[in-house]
Amino acid sequence: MNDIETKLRETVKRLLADHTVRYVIGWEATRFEDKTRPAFISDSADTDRLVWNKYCVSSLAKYALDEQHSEGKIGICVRGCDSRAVCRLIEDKQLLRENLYLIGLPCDDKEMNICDTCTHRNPVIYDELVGEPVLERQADRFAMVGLMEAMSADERYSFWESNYSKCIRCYACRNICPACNCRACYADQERVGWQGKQMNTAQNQIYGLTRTYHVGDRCIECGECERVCPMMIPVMLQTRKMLKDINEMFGDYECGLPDGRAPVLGEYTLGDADDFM
Amino acid sequence: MSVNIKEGWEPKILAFCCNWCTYTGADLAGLNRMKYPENVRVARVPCSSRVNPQFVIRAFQKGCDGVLVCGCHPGDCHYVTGNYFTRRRFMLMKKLLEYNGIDPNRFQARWISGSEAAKFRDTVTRVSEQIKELGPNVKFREGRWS
Amino acid sequence: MKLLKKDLKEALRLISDDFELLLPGEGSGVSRFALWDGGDIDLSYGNTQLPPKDILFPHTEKMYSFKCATDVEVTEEAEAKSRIVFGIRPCDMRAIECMDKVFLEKGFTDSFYSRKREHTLFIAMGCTNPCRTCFCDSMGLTPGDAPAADILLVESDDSFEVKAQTQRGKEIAECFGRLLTDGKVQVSKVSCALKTKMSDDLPEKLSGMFEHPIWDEVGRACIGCATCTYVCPTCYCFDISLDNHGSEGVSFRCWDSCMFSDYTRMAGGHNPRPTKKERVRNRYMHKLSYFNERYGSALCVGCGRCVEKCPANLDITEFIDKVAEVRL
Amino acid sequence: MIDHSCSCEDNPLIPKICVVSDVIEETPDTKTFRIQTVDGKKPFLPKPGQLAMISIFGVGEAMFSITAQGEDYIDSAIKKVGVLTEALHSISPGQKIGVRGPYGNGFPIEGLEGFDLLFVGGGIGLAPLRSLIRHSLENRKNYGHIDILYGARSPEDLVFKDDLFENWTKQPDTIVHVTVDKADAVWDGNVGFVPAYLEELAFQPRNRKVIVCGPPIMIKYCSESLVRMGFDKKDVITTLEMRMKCGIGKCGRCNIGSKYICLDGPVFTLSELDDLPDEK
Repeated sequence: MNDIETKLRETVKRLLADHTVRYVIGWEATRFEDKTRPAFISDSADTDRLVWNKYCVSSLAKYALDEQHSEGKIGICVRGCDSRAVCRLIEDKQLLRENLYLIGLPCDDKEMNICDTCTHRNPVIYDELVGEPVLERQADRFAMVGLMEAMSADERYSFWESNYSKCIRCYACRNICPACNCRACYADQERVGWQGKQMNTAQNQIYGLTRTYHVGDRCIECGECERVCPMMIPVMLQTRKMLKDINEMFGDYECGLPDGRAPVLGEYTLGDADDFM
Repeated sequence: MSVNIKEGWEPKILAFCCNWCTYTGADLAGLNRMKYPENVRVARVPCSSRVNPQFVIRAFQKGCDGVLVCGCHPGDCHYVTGNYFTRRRFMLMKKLLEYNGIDPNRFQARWISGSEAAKFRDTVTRVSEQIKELGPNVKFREGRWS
Repeated sequence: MKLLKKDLKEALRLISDDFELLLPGEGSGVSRFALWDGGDIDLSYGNTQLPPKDILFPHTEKMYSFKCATDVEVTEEAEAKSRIVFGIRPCDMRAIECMDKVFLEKGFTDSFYSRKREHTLFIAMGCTNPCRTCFCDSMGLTPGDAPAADILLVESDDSFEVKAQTQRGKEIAECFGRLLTDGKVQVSKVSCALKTKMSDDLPEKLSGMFEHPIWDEVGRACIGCATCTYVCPTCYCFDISLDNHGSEGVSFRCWDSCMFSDYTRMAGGHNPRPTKKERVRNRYMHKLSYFNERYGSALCVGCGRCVEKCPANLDITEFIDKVAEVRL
Repeated sequence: MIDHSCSCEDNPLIPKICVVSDVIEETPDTKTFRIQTVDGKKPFLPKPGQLAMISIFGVGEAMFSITAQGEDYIDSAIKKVGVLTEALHSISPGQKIGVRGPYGNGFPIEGLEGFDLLFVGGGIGLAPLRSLIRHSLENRKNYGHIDILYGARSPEDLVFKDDLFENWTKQPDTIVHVTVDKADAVWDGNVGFVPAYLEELAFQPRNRKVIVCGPPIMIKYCSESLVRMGFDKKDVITTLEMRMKCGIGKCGRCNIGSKYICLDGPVFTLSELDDLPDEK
């Protein structure tokens, strides 16, 4: 029981007691030591369910969408990536900042490989910080993409084809992604015909690439899509390729920061890179 | 994946032409009896930014060997900012397709204004030759039911 | 009859002459049942991450193709190769029994399933070290035997005891009869690591708990994806759709999931199960109560795949224990 | 490959190729389709209240009630509401469609014998009822007094007008009550919603069975007023609407509790509905 966990519980107890928030979204333990589950604490006696350890990896921001139209604040425990997810949802006009009370948690102990390339271990926005800010580490976010680019075209195609042929279309990557917050996803509009329901490599490819393109310029690089994929498809390798190109062509760019910058594909400058002449 | 090209094979190229500039440019080429390869199928779109990246992937899946997106020069867009978004969107799309194994020449974009009939003909001819050289596209193909 | 482990590969080679042999394998990071390429056999898996469900009930299956240009023709997809599934675990074998009840009973026989089922034989393997998420002995199964299998292999450290349990199983055992020696294998009692308080009266109790407040909390962490239903060996829901190419096309069926938000959405937008709460309730009730009411046995075989793979780590065993403690 | 161009089939999921031999225009948005097999016979022998999965190849498939049957045909009245029904409404006699069935448990005919019958229909809801009305009129002596209470939005929307105003009114001991929500210039009959008209007519619950079909909202209010009028819930029979895909109780889509509406239903009595979990 580290001290941040106790401090977190006390903070939540106080917030619930003085009705600052209606309920707080955090993590709770499960039967397995290396798994935690998102918890929704509304009773101050329940705060002992909250935990904070290196297994608190699932992203919480999107759960606030379930009750986005009810009044009263919702408390969310936010690590660096969760806070960027909240910025993402605010930027996409899905959540209002004043409906949220963000409990910041500097996060430095996770052992997921996405966390090695994390550039914002401290929450980018919060109402209250629990624990001391940690040292930010520089990381080459696009190292893996570079390795991929070094391969030949046919090698890259067969790499992606074998990955997409595994996809069982459970849509976990879409449902967990904070950038994927459309009210009616194109993949569910079977009648319109964008996306067939059958699972074969071609349909999986169009799903994979379309989702990459839909979130590419708004992806906050939290790596949840890769964590939740039951078939272990390296989804981040696609979106990070787009972010790498964006950084090269349109200047340094990171999504989900409170600077309120519009998504790259939603704006333009007259002097953009252009080789279509 | 070396592909042996049967002689007499004609590539299928889909060209999205923006209604206000490129389409009229192509019309002008026709008026001036300019000769350009007939394996290009022109799809008229209100603006080059109407072209959705899914159209491009679906085109390859449905059997195209090359896709060309043409629009007005930046600044001439009938909808003022349409082609600025096109520019960003397809600069990224080109790289993403290349990253996924599609040869860069198979997906190209060009600014062709209403008066540049010659440029339309040259572009289409060059793209057609490049793709003929590359041979039929076997990637992203929509397989038939086994 | 006993078969030494070192003769296993030879035995499999013998029976794979006139059968397609499927056994657990690692396909780019995910264990599943795949065609045997003659290589060496890895039987260390507890149960494979993807269940053998897709052998009899594939994710996407062509039902019929049609041409409707001038005249209308319909041709049904009627292929069925004879196959042997080797190394299937008791939990997955019980799941096949549940699927048989659904597809082959209650007034209609699903020809696609029944055709494959008749041409498929199962060689089950008793478990010696279950995975950490296995809880089949709490669900009324014994990790050591699989009554519905054609042959049951009981594993010991250097050999298997081969028990042919059906006539077809005997015929298969004869194929590699010369490798068999007499003798029995001492069966050690195996118990699952994960326990849950499943009881015979739980289905009854659950059916009276439809409006119980427990449901408000259970599904809140669910993200509404289909991972649990697609890795579950007993989930059989499917959708029927069309793949058109001009005047020709194919009608196919593919897996579908009651956890998707528009699974029961009707024309005009009415949806009897509009939020996660109803959908998670429907899935748990189906696994633990509805199926029991309709077919007489639970639909959860305790394989633990949903517990392992759920992105939000929902756990059906924790739910069962909560229900066990509820005082009605 | 099994070729199904002939109409023999044993696979319940494969449609039989049938021909629409006749299309009768009931209202501007409802047509009755007369369906026969390719060789001019009845695709199957449905019980009253059973359903058929009708498909247009390349467009889609949906469940429709069979409104009537003859020697060598079955009829189905279909309202134009969506993509498939629109495609159905644009086909002309002689065109081929796919049909499979019969599905559903149909009306409990044995349970109705010897009782007075009250049919309550709303809008296109008269279509499923019509199969039972025709059956009960063909075996008139098995049943006591028959009342048919039917309502639609406007006189134009009344389906099976010839039955309503000619055939059925001439039947012995049979009274037809028709109402419309909004009358037009020439309408002289009752004006009002079906549930209100039902209470106005104040039918006696003694020895009477009620069969209700129509939009879910009408069924809800009619059931409430019937219970208020003293009807026992076992005597009120109605149908449920659910999204259906396979029609044979396998695909799991139309479940309410442990029941599959396409197989164990869609016809239920109100008491059976109360046993089902409240998820309709």
